[in-house]
Amino acid sequence: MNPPMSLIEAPSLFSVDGLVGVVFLIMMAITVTGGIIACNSERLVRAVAGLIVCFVGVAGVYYFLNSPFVAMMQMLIYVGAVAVTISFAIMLAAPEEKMKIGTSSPLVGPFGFGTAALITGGLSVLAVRTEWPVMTKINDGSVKNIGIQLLTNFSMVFELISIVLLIAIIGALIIARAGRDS
Amino acid sequence: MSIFTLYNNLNTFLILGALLFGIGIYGIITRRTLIGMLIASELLLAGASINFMAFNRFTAPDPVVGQIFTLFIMAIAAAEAAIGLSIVIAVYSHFKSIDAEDTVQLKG
Amino acid sequence: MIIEKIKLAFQDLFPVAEPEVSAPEEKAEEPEETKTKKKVKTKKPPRLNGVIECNYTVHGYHLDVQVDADQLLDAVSIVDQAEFFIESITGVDWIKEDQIEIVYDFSRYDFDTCRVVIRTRVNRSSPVVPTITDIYAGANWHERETHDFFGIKFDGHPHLIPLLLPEDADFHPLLKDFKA
Amino acid sequence: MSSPIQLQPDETFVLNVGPQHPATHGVLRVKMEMNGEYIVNAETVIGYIHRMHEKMGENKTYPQYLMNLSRMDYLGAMGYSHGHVLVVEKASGIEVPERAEYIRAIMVELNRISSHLFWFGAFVMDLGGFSPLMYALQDREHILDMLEAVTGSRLTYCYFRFGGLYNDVDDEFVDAARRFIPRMRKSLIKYEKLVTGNIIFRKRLEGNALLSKETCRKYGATSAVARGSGINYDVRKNEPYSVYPEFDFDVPVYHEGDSLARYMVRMDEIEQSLRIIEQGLDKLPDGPIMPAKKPKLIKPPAGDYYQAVETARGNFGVRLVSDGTKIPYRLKLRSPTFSNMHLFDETCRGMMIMDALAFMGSLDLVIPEIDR
Amino acid sequence: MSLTLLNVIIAVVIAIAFAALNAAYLVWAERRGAARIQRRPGPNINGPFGLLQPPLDGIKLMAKQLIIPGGVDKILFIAAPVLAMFPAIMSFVTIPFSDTIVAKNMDVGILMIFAFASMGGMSLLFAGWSSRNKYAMMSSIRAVSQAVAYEIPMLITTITVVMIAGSMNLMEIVHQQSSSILHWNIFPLLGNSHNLLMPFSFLIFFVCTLAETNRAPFDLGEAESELVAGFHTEYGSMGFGLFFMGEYANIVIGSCMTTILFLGGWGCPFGLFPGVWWFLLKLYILIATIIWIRWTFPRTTIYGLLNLSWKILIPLSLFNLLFTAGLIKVF
Amino acid sequence: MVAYFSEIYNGLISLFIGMGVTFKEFFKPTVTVQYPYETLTMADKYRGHVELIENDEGKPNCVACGLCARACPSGCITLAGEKPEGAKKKVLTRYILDFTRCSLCGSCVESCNFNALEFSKEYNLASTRKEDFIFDLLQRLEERNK
Repeated sequence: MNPPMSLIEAPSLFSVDGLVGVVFLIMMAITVTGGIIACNSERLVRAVAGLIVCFVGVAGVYYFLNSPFVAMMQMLIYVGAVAVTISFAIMLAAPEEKMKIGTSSPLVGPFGFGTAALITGGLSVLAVRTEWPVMTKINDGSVKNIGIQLLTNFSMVFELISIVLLIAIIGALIIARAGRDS
Repeated sequence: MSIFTLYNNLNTFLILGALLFGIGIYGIITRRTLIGMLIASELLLAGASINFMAFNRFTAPDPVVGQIFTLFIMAIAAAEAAIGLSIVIAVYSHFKSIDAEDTVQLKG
Repeated sequence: MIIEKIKLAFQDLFPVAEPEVSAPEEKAEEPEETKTKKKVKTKKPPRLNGVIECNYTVHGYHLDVQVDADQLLDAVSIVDQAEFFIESITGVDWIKEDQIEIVYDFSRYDFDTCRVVIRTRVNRSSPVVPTITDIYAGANWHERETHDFFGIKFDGHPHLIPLLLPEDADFHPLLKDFKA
Repeated sequence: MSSPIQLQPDETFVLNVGPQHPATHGVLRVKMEMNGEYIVNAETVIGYIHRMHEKMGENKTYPQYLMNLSRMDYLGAMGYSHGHVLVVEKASGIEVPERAEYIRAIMVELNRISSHLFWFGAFVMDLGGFSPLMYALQDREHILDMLEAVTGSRLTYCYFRFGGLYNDVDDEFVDAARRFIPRMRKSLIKYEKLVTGNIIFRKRLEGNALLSKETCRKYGATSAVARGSGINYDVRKNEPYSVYPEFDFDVPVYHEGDSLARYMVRMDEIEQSLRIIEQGLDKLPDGPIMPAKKPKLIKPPAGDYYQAVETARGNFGVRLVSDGTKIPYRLKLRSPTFSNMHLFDETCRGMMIMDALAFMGSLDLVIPEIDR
Repeated sequence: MSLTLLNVIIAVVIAIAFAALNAAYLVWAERRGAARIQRRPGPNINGPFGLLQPPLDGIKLMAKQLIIPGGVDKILFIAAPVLAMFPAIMSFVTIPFSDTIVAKNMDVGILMIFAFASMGGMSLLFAGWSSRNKYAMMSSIRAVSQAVAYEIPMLITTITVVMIAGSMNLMEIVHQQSSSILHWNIFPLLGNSHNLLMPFSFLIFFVCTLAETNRAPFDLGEAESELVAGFHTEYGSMGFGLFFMGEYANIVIGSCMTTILFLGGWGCPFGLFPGVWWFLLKLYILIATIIWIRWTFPRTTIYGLLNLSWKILIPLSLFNLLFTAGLIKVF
Repeated sequence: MVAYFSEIYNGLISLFIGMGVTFKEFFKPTVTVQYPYETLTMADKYRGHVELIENDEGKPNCVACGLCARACPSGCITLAGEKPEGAKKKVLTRYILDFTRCSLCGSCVESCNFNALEFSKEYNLASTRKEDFIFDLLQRLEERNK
């Protein structure tokens, strides 16, 4: 699955493999750009747009990780549900004047950037330095296997997740209702 | 190692995950509105999911577990978004603001 | 019959002896073809307040009530209690007598037909009458329109801005001395 | 359906519906203060095509003013001319030959059908259905063709004269009108199937914009607006004029007071008008269409005259104040839609915008007629 | 993987061509059809039967100035029409038109279509929001709440079909019902389940397709008598053109899905000569029905629409799901 | 529960009935006139703008009495005539119809006692210039005679 680096020939840009690589690079770029837009744009709606772009990129990355199923679920859930919910909240709750981000103190920006850079750098160094053990696969990770595992080994978690979702929906309804009545 | 074969390398994904995580952290710190923070936290979750998927693809023996975990994270994220946004709306209709600092007084 | 009822109700508004004064005038108006030419020439005495029962087939209404501006609300209340609906409000500019007449038309949804015209006259120099929007909500636009066309101020009207004329109109086109 | 919600004044915004908006059918403007989809407050702004017909009346002789009346309401012009002609005839004591009266009634009813048909199409189009408009226009076209062949024009007829008519009808017209009646009845069945029975249509209109009798009275609403609220009022029956007492017809009244009731009243009125036309054609007497002594100069004696007629849009009244000259001293035109439209501001509060616009459609607005 | 990716790229090009051609000529078909229903001739001047009308309209739209009104959020304003067209085109990639004509046969084909369909709602949202127009804003909120409400019964119904077929692969689903009309999922008398309620499933799915594609009687987004033109009020030129084409591309996708899930895809009703022509025939009959419906019915209200979804479609589809599950367990 | 299902059922039926109506209409022939390509013949009594009637000699019947100009509500007729020496009647020298103000009421034709005016049957008058609608009827009469 993960052959040693030396064995892979560097493909040229115009070969099929090269094209695939380019697509992957584009996906990465989309992801990071989307993330940056999501965290830096002044208007919240643009932030949501950035989030969507980022999630489409992440879905593409998942596709490269051999799991189209998760990639599609990513789009379906994040783009179709989460992003729409957030947009709704923006429209319902935030008048436009208040959507600008402003930092309460000028130090917050650099501080945030520093912390983020530290964490990113640390994690990356850790990731690269560590020797990850590679084990042989016991199945191909197809949708069918996911289904079987979900209903056997992970059935408890599956049920719990269902309950969590149910409670979340009911809770959300109650909170939003309470807010309206006041 | 060519730049075109990056997708065959575990480290690429791990660094990408770390990047997203870092962006999310930055967003959470700098954003003042609750919705902005929520968006940033979604990025954090995405970064974590990418790590799960990457290990799932490159190292784990059973390539199903990581996917299932990612699915669970998505479910949690959706639930979180729903709850978070209903809180935002409730807060807004109470304080007429979703700025986190305007809402520090937690009395009824 | 509703006409008698209304007529009686209206007569309470006027001090005694009014009906007798109005009666001969009604007679003077009725002969149609023959006396018209003479009548235009002779100067009519100003009509006194009071109720006149008109010939419906000629004039198209049953009761013609002329009141003072300060009696207007009472008069309109009478028709309101008798379940009349408001047809229209308009004005007539009697420039020779230096007066503006405001005419209120009322009618009923009933088969017991009765059309009532309530008039009031005000001076051209200070045309102010009380509004009836509190009694008939639908008088709102009619009064605004009359304000547009005649410059009559409806005292107490909630929103007396030009309706049909431009927002900044300060002219009153239906006055006889209006020249475009 | 549209229940009022709790409103917070700082969350409203002003939506400017008109003067150019597809639902207002002309240059009507409604300033709506909205909370989301709900209307908090509405203010109707009219007067964009105000032409001061009343002042024109004070500057033209009686015959010259005739054609103004058909410009008031471009859909039901006949009825408005009828009112004007009647009041002047009443004032100056002109006798109208019987044949002319019958033809007038037939023409007014035909015109009423054509007006209702156009309203029907436009109303369903307001609700988002496109084809009924075209079907309605097809039927209306038959009426317009008939009227054109007699009167010489399609919309602004200017057909009535003091004492009679401009043109006599011929057998061709009578035949065409007779052929039209069964055709229209068939079409009514088609509309019933296509629109009236349609569940989407009914769901939208049932319970939409309830008008009480009291509201109608306070605003002076007439026509289908009043009749949809259970008020049995039709000038043709309550204060019969012309030859209407000769005809056997019903006044459709519905008691629900919602938009569907107003719709049903108008659709039933088409059927009643067909009945009147049928009887009119049967009874149509021979004879002249103008009085033997054609009135050359019209000078009504001084006085105050009023005549109300039932037009397609309701109770249209003309007040004529004459000073005995050949020019009216004052001519007041009481337009029915003016009163009907006035209802809108108060009634649409708390409604959703799409319900409010459906309600506006059900009022059968013709803006030139409001603005005069 | 690498070869398939190239296939995908080629397929995308074909899909764009197919989508654009369909969109253009569906506009023509809609105008002609509407005209026939209303007893008019419709566009018949340019070319035989007015067939040159769509390209000429396209040229006209492209020749127009691209107006970006002041005060709009430019990036989102420009991105929205692209976003309207993009998911529809992407969805074409996985649709099997016949045994052989398919760009990329994915195991999760259904999911892919729904994933991209969910992006369509975002396009309306952004278009309406960025226009800075109150009508557009109201329209976009309507359109999204509508999309959310109708995605649920649509997904539940799709799951019912997936349960019957036992696969999320569109090819596989068609193969399941390929033998004869009795195997079609609209009335699966033969095959995995013997579910008599499937015609209702079909109706629910079809209604949801109408709602998801913002077609009459559910075209609340662009309800022209209320909201002027809804979310694309401020769009002119090709921005409008893209929305317009996106709408028709979405119709094609919706009808393709209906054909595949319920009408046996490219299968012939009597089991012989299956082929791409059967697929296209069914597809265009469905599209014609959609056009026919649009020119027959008035528009619903927003609450009527949500009531229909939450009070009728969702309970019925849930019941149908459980019923089907029971049937599959029994047989 | 029964009401719930019967409502759905009746609703569906009503929708199908409606679709049946439009389906039938689909196969009926079109009824419209393709405007610029087809034109209609107008009814005999159609009131277009006015034209002068000529007598046997090709001269207008009009005696320039001016009744029509006085009857016109909008004042769109201006005419002039002169009395040549020795002639009994006046002769029309100028007849201008300002069609931009005309409301096609027909008062002019009605008021004419000399059978000098008639309605034209022209209905598709269109122009972008105002001057095109100020007709010189005498000139039009001459053009017709050519």
